[in-house]
Amino acid sequence: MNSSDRKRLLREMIFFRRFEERSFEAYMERKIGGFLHLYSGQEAVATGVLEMARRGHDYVITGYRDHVHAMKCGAPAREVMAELYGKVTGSSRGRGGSMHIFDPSVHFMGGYALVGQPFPLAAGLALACKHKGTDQIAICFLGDGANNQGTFHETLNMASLWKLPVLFVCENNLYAIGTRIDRSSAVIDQYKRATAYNIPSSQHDGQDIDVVMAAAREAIDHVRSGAGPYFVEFMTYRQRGHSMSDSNAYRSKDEEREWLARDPITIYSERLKTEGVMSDDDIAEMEKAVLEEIETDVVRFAEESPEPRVEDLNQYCLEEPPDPRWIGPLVPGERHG
Amino acid sequence: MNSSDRKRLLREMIFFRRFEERSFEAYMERKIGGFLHLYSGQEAVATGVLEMARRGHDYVITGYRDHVHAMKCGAPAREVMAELYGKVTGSSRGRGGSMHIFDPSVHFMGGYALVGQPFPLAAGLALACKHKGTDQIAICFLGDGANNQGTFHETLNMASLWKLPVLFVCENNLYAIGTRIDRSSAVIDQYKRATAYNIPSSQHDGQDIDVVMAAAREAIDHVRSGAGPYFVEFMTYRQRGHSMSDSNAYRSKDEEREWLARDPITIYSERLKTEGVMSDDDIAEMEKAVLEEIETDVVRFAEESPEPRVEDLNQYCLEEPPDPRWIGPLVPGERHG
Amino acid sequence: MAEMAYWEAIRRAHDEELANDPMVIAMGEDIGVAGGTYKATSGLYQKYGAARIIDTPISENSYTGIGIGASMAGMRPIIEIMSINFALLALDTLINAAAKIRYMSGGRASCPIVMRTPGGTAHQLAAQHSARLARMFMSTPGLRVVTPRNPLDAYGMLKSAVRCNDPVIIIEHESMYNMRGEVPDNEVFRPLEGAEIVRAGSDVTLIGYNYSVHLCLSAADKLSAMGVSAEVLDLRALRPIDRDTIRRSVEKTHNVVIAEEDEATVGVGAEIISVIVEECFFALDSQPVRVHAADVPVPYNRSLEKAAIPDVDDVVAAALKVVGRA
Amino acid sequence: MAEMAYWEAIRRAHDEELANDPMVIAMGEDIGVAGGTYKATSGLYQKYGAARIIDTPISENSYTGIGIGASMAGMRPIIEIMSINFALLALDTLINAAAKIRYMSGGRASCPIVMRTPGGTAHQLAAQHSARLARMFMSTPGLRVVTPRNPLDAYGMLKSAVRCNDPVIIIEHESMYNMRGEVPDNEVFRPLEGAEIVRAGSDVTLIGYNYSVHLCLSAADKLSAMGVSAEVLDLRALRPIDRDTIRRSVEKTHNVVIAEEDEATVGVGAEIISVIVEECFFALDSQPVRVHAADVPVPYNRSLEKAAIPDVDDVVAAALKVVGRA
Ligand SMILES: Cc1ncc(C[n+]2csc(CCOP(=O)(O)OP(=O)(O)O)c2C)c(N)n1
Ligand SMILES: Cc1ncc(C[n+]2csc(CCOP(=O)(O)OP(=O)(O)O)c2C)c(N)n1
Ligand SMILES: [Mg+2]
Ligand SMILES: [Mg+2]
Repeated sequence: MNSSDRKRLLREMIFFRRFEERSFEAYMERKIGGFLHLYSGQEAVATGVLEMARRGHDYVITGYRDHVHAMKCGAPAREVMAELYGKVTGSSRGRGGSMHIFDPSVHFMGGYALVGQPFPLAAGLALACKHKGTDQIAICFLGDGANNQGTFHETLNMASLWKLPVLFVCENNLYAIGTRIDRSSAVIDQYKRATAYNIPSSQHDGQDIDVVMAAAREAIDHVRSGAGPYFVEFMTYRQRGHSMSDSNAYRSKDEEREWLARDPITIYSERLKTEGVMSDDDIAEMEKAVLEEIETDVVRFAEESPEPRVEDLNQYCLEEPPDPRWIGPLVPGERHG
Repeated sequence: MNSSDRKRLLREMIFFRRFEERSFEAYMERKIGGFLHLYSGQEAVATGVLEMARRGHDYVITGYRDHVHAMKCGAPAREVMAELYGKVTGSSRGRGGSMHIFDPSVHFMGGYALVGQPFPLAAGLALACKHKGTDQIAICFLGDGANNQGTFHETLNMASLWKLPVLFVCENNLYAIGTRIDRSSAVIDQYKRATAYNIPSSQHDGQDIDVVMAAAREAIDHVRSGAGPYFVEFMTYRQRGHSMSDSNAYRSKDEEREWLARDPITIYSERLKTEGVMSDDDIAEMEKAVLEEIETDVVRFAEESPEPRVEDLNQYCLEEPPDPRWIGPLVPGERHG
Repeated sequence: MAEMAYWEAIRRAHDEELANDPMVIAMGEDIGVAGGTYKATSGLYQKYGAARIIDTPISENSYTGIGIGASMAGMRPIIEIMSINFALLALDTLINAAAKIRYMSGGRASCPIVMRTPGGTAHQLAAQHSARLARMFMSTPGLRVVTPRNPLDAYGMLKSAVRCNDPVIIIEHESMYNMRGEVPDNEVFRPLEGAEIVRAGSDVTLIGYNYSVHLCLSAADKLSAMGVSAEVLDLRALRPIDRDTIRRSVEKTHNVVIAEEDEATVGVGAEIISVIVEECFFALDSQPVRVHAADVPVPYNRSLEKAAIPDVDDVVAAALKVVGRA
Repeated sequence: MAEMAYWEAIRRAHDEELANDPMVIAMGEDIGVAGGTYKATSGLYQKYGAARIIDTPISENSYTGIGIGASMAGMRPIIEIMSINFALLALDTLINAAAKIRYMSGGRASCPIVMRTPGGTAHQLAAQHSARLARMFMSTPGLRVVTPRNPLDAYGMLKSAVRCNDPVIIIEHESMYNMRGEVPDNEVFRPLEGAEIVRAGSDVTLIGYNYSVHLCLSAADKLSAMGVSAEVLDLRALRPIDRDTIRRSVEKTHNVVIAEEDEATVGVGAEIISVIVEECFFALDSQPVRVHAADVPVPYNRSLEKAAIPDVDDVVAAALKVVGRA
């Protein structure tokens, strides 16, 4: 990877971090409602994995902690922020909010609030890829806690049985809300669970984007080659609470400090500095530019965009207008077609 | 095991086979309705495993193919047959039928029609045993197909995590209705799936009751010792169709013949003959006595028993009479307790 | 115009839609090699192969979810759930996902799946195999729900459902697969909305759906012999409900009986009564009556089972009551 | 007599029942170490330990099933599902198992579980976190369903539910946990059946349950200022419905409004209208009106969300309409 790409990657991670932190502020100002699950601390995973995928070609799906995945797929940051603001210009036209960012135009197929629900949806996307005979794959990002849901088992079995081109990415941040992984999973290493389905799997550091990219490269190559699914686990940590109201009381300060020391942005900027790709000044400059972009482009767009019209409440429930060929009306005594 | 016990075991298996075959006849005569899933060919599994359990002490639960499990737990055969006839003297008072035999008086906690549903119920029974601090265990019998249900995964994880005293017995008869195991499970050997939960497991011949008993002995000892769950798989084969209307067209005649040659009753009677425990005449005698008992005791009881009264249709929906302390009525302005 | 069984009509619709569009697939337990519990897909595995007629493991929530995911990427899956009782396992993907994805994505994604499943009480299948859960789907915005009463609708509605861009739930009935009826030889689509007056009458409107339409039709025959002219209305679609056709019929007959094989509580009949109250309360000469199953799990015993579900005489009695003849 | 929050009342009921009977346990996601999303079990893990306050993995169907199995062997599990939306994952064990086991065993087995879960729309949680599925439980024979409107019922009904030998579903509301109310200092049980007239009136009956009772009470205040005397009826139990209390109130006021936060279709209001039609059709002076949510998945945007669910003014408008003042 050349140095301009590496700079871009660092900038992306910084951008994603600032985006999340800025949405935290907007939440505090009550400009954002509902639940808000931030990705701060885990940036290397989505950024690294999706750097290795084909943008707008492969399908991507995840849970409610979805802003960064959507943006890395190519969803415009301003539209994601507008969605958090509930604006009609938002990724989901203000209907979905933080947990339900959608941008099918770049094949980001949504954030879902039901833990474990994306597993089968991802396999279904992969089924479609396989059926069409393209070289597309589907990538499913989910947390460690999601692996305890029945859909994990059911889906991995079918994905393996049918050799579906799907990559399961487990973002193991050690907690499902306040429940530590050893209190919810009989096996701590999540990648080991995949062996029960004959799915190759591996575990890696999720804080070092170079490690992530190397692992993702291999995993994606395997899946794209037609050899069936792959399960890759990245060890990571969320720096904030689960959602906004979470005090993190269930985690020790020591643990938090340890992981903070392994911040993916710090790790990567240190590396770029060591390698002479960037200087401290370059990075400060970059941070400033990111902040600027977020304020003047992203937040401003969200702030200034209009709300959906209340008259449009019923829009998007079913297809509109209904196609008379299939929907009706029923003409007495007459048959369609 | 002494020879009188061994004779008894053979008699039990013959009895169970005759019971099933006789209920088939009664079904043809339209005296039994609904679905009827026969256990013919698999007798060594339930008979052998439950011979090693403590009757009326350990809890037992299974799916819809449940007659033999109930009887081996101690449910009177005549009550099981009466249930198939829908009589009020039946195990479930005529309300449940073939798929829902219940006899909690001997800790047989039911047959269930939803594939996979007994997994968590069994773990719950085990949770109760553990909670009460007794040395009871729970035993869950299910088919190979059931292992693809999400409850398998969810339950085995919790059972292992909480070290519940539950024995999972997989009766692998190679088919889920018409779907052969290699077309529904990414891993053919079902016992391997248990390793994903850190649950010890093993696979054995399910046609030889001596093998079944030896394996069950070990498995039950493990579970009763407090070491947590165990998963044991027995390879077996159903000799009849899945239920009554099944033509078995999806199985090859060769396969059927091979397995018929390994009939558990034949295997065991040959062994008892070779060892001189029984002669051909003894066995013929035994078979005659069994037929006699089934006709004069079991079937007769079922035939002669009364139907439930239609006026009692609403009975058993909720507890009757309702306890006024918790249910009400609500006395305006007054508080209970 | 050929006479065929309900299951044959479903099979023909599958066949034609599979032939028409390579994105159409069918998925479900035992639908392939074994041909389907009710033969609705028999022979199609041989014709279209394992990639399009997919035998699934016993994993209702996830194979339904896989169908939904595939539909989001352009496929047209027809998902069979062998019995509506098992559909409870798949409600998360059906209700939390399929029904909501179009809305919560602001119209940017959609899930054009079809889920077919038989509900209903049939020959002593007992509590865990006799559910009639139409009400649960009917109450869910984002879904379409239809209940074909005969081979023509079974065929033509399935074909429309496959083409429609919304998720469609088709509720069949275990006791109807062998029912015969006419289906035109040429390709026909039947609409996914609209109630149908299947027999005109003037004294009372008998409202049914799926199997209970046949109870209403038989009751209408009996009533006719007693000098009562019954109009029979087949709801056809449970979601959305055709309020106009109901209103027009009630404004004509002024008396209503709703027949459902389901328990009454929070059921289809309750909604229809509310619709009538909302649409034409003052057109009613008598209080609408629900004919329905007993409010208990379905018992195994034959006589109890019979007592638990409504029959033609119950519909007749209710009709006589509303017209003041009881 | 202490004033306490709804969540504190639930916590106290847990505490007393756990202390009273060693067979009582609580299970759910994050209820132990973390104290519960709505604090309803806070401090109990410390007091009763991990064997009785059980933090479960995210496995709704099976941990519910484990509770059901345990109850068949004498335990009294209080199962929390963090949001009613997730309960769709557990409907198989709740509806196919818990609700049917007593019946299909001919009364030989029973499942005395309590399942608590909050439904309702609250501050922009969007489509997958705003379900109000009371109707699905209410329609299931073999269950009891209650919906406490205040801390007293939240406390006293949970205690009764733990003692009752039937499976009981308690539907709470995300927006009610901080609502305060009086609860006596001494131990109290509140019945699991019976509607309650919470405000007497003569012109119109406003019927609510859970959160919507409060809409009705506020509406009654406003109506009173407008010279309309509204009676407010809290259904309290959705299954079984207290038909007598409803009938008596309607026979007194002759006009009815049913307020539900849920979508109307096949909902609680539909059933109540049908009950009224069945019990006292000719006592009605006007057509009963349902005040209800829009028939769409719940949108995220604040104004859309507000528009999607009913408020006090909607209840007032409906009441004015039925009394002929609109
Ligand atoms: C089916 C379901 N059950 C429970 C919840 C509540 N819940 C939301 S997030 C969460 C924890 C998920 O943990 P994990 O999968 O590790 O993801 P993380 O939040 O750590 O990224 C839970 C229990 C839910 N949203 N859906
Ligand atoms: C949840 C659910 N899905 C599907 C079915 C239909 N069904 C009944 S038995 C069966 C096959 C089960 O196979 P297995 O577990 O191997 O048991 P076996 O019949 O071989 O003893 C299926 C699919 C069901 N009863 N419940
Ligand atoms: Mg996590
Ligand atoms: Mg099998």
